[in-house]
Amino acid sequence: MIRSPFFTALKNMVRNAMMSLASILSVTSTLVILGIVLLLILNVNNLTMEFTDKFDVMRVQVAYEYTPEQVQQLKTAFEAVPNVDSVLLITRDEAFAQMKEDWGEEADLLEGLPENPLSDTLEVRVSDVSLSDQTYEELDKVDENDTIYYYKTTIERILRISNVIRNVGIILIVVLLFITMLVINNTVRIGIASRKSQIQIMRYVGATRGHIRHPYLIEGVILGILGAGISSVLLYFGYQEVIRMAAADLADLTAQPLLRADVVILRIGILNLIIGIGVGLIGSLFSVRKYLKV
Amino acid sequence: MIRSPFFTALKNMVRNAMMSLASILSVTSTLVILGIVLLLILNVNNLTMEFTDKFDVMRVQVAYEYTPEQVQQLKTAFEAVPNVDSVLLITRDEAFAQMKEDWGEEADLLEGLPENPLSDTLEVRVSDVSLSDQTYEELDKVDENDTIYYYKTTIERILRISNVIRNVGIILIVVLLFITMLVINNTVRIGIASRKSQIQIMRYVGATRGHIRHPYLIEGVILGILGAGISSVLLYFGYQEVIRMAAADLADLTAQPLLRADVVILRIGILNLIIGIGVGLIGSLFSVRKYLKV
Amino acid sequence: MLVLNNVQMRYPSGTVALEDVNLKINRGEFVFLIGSSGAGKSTFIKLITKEIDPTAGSLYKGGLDITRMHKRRIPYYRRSLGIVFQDYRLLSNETVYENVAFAMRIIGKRNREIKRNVPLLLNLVGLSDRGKHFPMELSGGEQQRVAIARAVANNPDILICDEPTGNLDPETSWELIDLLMKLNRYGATIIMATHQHDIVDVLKKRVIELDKGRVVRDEDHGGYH
Amino acid sequence: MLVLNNVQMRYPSGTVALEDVNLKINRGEFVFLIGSSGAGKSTFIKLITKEIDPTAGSLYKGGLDITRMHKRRIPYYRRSLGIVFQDYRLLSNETVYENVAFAMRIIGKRNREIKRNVPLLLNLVGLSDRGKHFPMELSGGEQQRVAIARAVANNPDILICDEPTGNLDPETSWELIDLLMKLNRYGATIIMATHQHDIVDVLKKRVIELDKGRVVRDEDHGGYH
Ligand SMILES: Nc1ncnc2c1ncn2[C@@H]1O[C@H](COP(=O)(O)OP(=O)(O)OP(=O)(O)O)[C@@H](O)[C@H]1O
Ligand SMILES: Nc1ncnc2c1ncn2[C@@H]1O[C@H](COP(=O)(O)OP(=O)(O)OP(=O)(O)O)[C@@H](O)[C@H]1O
Ligand SMILES: [Mg+2]
Ligand SMILES: [Mg+2]
Repeated sequence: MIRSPFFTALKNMVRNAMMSLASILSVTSTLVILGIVLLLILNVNNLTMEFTDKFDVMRVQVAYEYTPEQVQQLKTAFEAVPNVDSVLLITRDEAFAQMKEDWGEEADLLEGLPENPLSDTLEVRVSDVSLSDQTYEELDKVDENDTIYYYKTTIERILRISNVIRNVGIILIVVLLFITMLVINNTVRIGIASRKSQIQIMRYVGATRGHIRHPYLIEGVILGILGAGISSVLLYFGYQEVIRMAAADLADLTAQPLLRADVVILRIGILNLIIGIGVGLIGSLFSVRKYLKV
Repeated sequence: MIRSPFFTALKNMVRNAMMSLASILSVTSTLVILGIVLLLILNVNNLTMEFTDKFDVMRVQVAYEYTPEQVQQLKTAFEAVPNVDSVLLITRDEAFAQMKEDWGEEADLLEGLPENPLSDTLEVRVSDVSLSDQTYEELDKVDENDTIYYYKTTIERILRISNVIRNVGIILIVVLLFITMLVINNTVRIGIASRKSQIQIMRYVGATRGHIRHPYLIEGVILGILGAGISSVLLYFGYQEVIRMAAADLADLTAQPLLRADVVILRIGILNLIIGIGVGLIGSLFSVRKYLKV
Repeated sequence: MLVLNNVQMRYPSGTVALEDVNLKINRGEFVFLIGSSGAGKSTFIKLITKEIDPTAGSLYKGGLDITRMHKRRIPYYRRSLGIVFQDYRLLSNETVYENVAFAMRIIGKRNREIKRNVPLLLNLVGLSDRGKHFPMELSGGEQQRVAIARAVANNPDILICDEPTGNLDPETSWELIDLLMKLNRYGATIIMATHQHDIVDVLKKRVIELDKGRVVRDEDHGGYH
Repeated sequence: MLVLNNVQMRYPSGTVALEDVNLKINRGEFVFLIGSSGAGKSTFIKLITKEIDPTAGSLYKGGLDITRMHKRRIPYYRRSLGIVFQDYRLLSNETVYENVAFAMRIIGKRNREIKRNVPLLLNLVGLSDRGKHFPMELSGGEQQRVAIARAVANNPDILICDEPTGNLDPETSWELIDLLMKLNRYGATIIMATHQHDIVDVLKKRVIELDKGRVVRDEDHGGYH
């Protein structure tokens, strides 16, 4: 019975403690970097979403001459349009009362007006801000006599910026994944190169590829898991610290603007684990292969 | 005459081409990551600055009863306040004309007003938005009868967010510098570990520390320079691509929101060079040291 | 058992280490391989162990064409050999005990058997108290003896020794020769490259002498010269 | 020249490789160091080359206390020695030529001198056509001879050889001995650990025999036993 390759892997790692440490450090470092960039991008994305959500209302100024019945019909028609979440009616009288209140001391000037100059207004709340354009067109089709105001350019800009950030982010993450693979691969490869003569000796004594390879594969996986674990823990505490700092600085903002540490890090941790194991496995597989030719 | 250590370094690198490549790749990878984060932070910082600059105007609503002469005095007094860039007077008549224009068809309603209900307004442009608070207090001291409006909370929020980003950025860069050092250090160390027996043999034959160390130091520096060079080139083209993408997506924004590639990458390139050389040097120094004990 | 037909070995560096070698070694023979330094003895041995392949000619072991052997078969082929390399080739990360045990594990020996046999083998080469040491902690001759213990661990068909006594004192050398003779009597084929002329002279076994890569002498009961 | 007082060497593993060694070796002597495998010969040599330091006792070369030598002085001390290591210790990344030239560069020899002398040295050990090969491309005996060429390259005060003939055929061995005798006649002190009893017997030089780390014989014109 051949000694368990798991045992051999552990023994190798302990004996080459320096090397194992170096590998784990490299894996950890690159995964931490990947994690940081992921956190940045996820948060920017999240902030963009929250920001655009503030612009989910379209203000429809109803034609001045419409009767309250017509306005009610319009409201019902709007509520049937896709992507419309709710419609709120603000009558001309409510608006005028509000105006008076706003003008404060000078409100008595308004008393001089022959009649209420304002129109009824319908506040249409949409479900998905990014579809505002289509919704606008549909609302416009319902009735051609009223004017629809919404933050067209603002929404468009924010969505465009968010798109750029998302695209740059995706490219960045692909690049980082590639770099992570490279670094881990290099480390494993260099590590194995230093054991080249050992591998060759085993071959000369009659060891099969499996005998030699399995401990290295297991070692690669263990290194990957350790790297992923350590990086996730570091990211968790580091990110919590950032949240703490942010909370202090942004105390008066209504919502906590950053994603919650536990949720986000759990996902990144799982990703790290997959990457760590995958790369460790592939790295050792390819590296050992080179020395198995004798 | 001992053979030039520069020659020996080059020869070693060529002979251990695989290893040299691995080192250069690692240095390049980590410097690319560092560069990406630097670019992210510099751009976010820049955007914040541009954004807050849009809020550099305070609107001072002058007391209703002031005569034009008093308003002119007030304007001159404001112009003397520190951090004030310029002061623009918008008279009540100009404002009322504007109001009529804005109201369009319903403007004739305004004709019913007994008199112009608006006050004169002074638009004060400040030099440094982040000092708005102090400037507000000073303007307030000049005259107590008028109301000063400015984007207090907006500015404060943006500045706070910008502060958070800057702080997180600085922490991130310190962490990344540290990781870069670790990765490069590991690579050099592992590389040298594989030449351990060679170093020991040289020692046994009577080579001094210098004989052994110099080629490695030079090798470290060359690796650092190559890594820095390659990473800078990659960052340059990558960033230009990002700018191109951003330009396409954000075509209608007035200003190009991203920093110019050449300027920014030159700085990052110099930083990379310094880091690369420094780390290469320190890395080899420490690594060789360990094997010089025999 | 072993048949070499017109074997030639030219290294990539251009050195022709073996040329036109035709040999037949029968099961159970005891063969000395002699010749001056650089004559091609180690090259001959590397061919048999399939560390290298001949640039011309063919090589058979028990009817099996070794040069055309499938990659996957190589480990199993090597397990039928016991090899003492000129440069020992011990696993420097493993203890003496592990070095010997490893060879036995490879062929699937039971743990119990290994635990019983390794001490016996170490005792045989006079290293019973060295099991826990690493190769670097041994003298040259001691390392050589570990290599010998490993080579005989699996009762190989053919025992191939490249100067197994190069770093041994005369007394230990003779003990090793006794061991080889005993294995030979039990049926193992022995091929031993050596410079030790007194051993060759005393044993009067088959002697194959190489000179610049060619077989210049093949005597059944020869001396060193 | 060399004085050892009550030298003891206990390795970290606990093995006592030398015990209570008192010796004096004079300038110009030719000394054989013999003893069975593991007797302590290489340990003795490692002490002289300051590869290891004794756990007790003291060691002088020409009045200089080697055990208390400042680190920075070690390279210069080693340059006064020519050493043939039992395991050769060639630079595997360098050609044969570079291996020999390296030793000369270290002591600051001119390039012209190196270019003239290295071929002479390689010729001396019969490797004139091997300059461009790497150690891995040489036979065991050839590597050993490169180590010898390197050791004598700088005309050392003391030439220390750890089994320099272990992988050499008798003829080449005797050529090496001739070379050592010649160097000895020109004034070099020679210390040679060996198992080659015929050489010891023929030369009738000073013989120091070790057994389990103790000097058991020190004869001025001794034989192997
Ligand atoms: N680095 C080491 N660590 C521990 N023990 C060692 C070390 N080197 C040698 N020894 C032990 O010290 C003793 C003497 O070893 P040494 O190498 O001096 O023997 P030797 O006389 O040169 O033998 P040989 O003829 O086999 O080369 C041996 O028992 C050996 O196992
Ligand atoms: N890997 C190699 N590449 C190129 N040439 C080699 C290689 N190995 C050996 N040689 C050359 O082939 C020839 C035969 O070498 P081999 O090792 O077979 O000699 P040997 O008879 O074992 O000598 P020794 O007694 O010194 O060990 C020598 O000239 C040697 O230089
Ligand atoms: Mg040989
Ligand atoms: Mg020895």
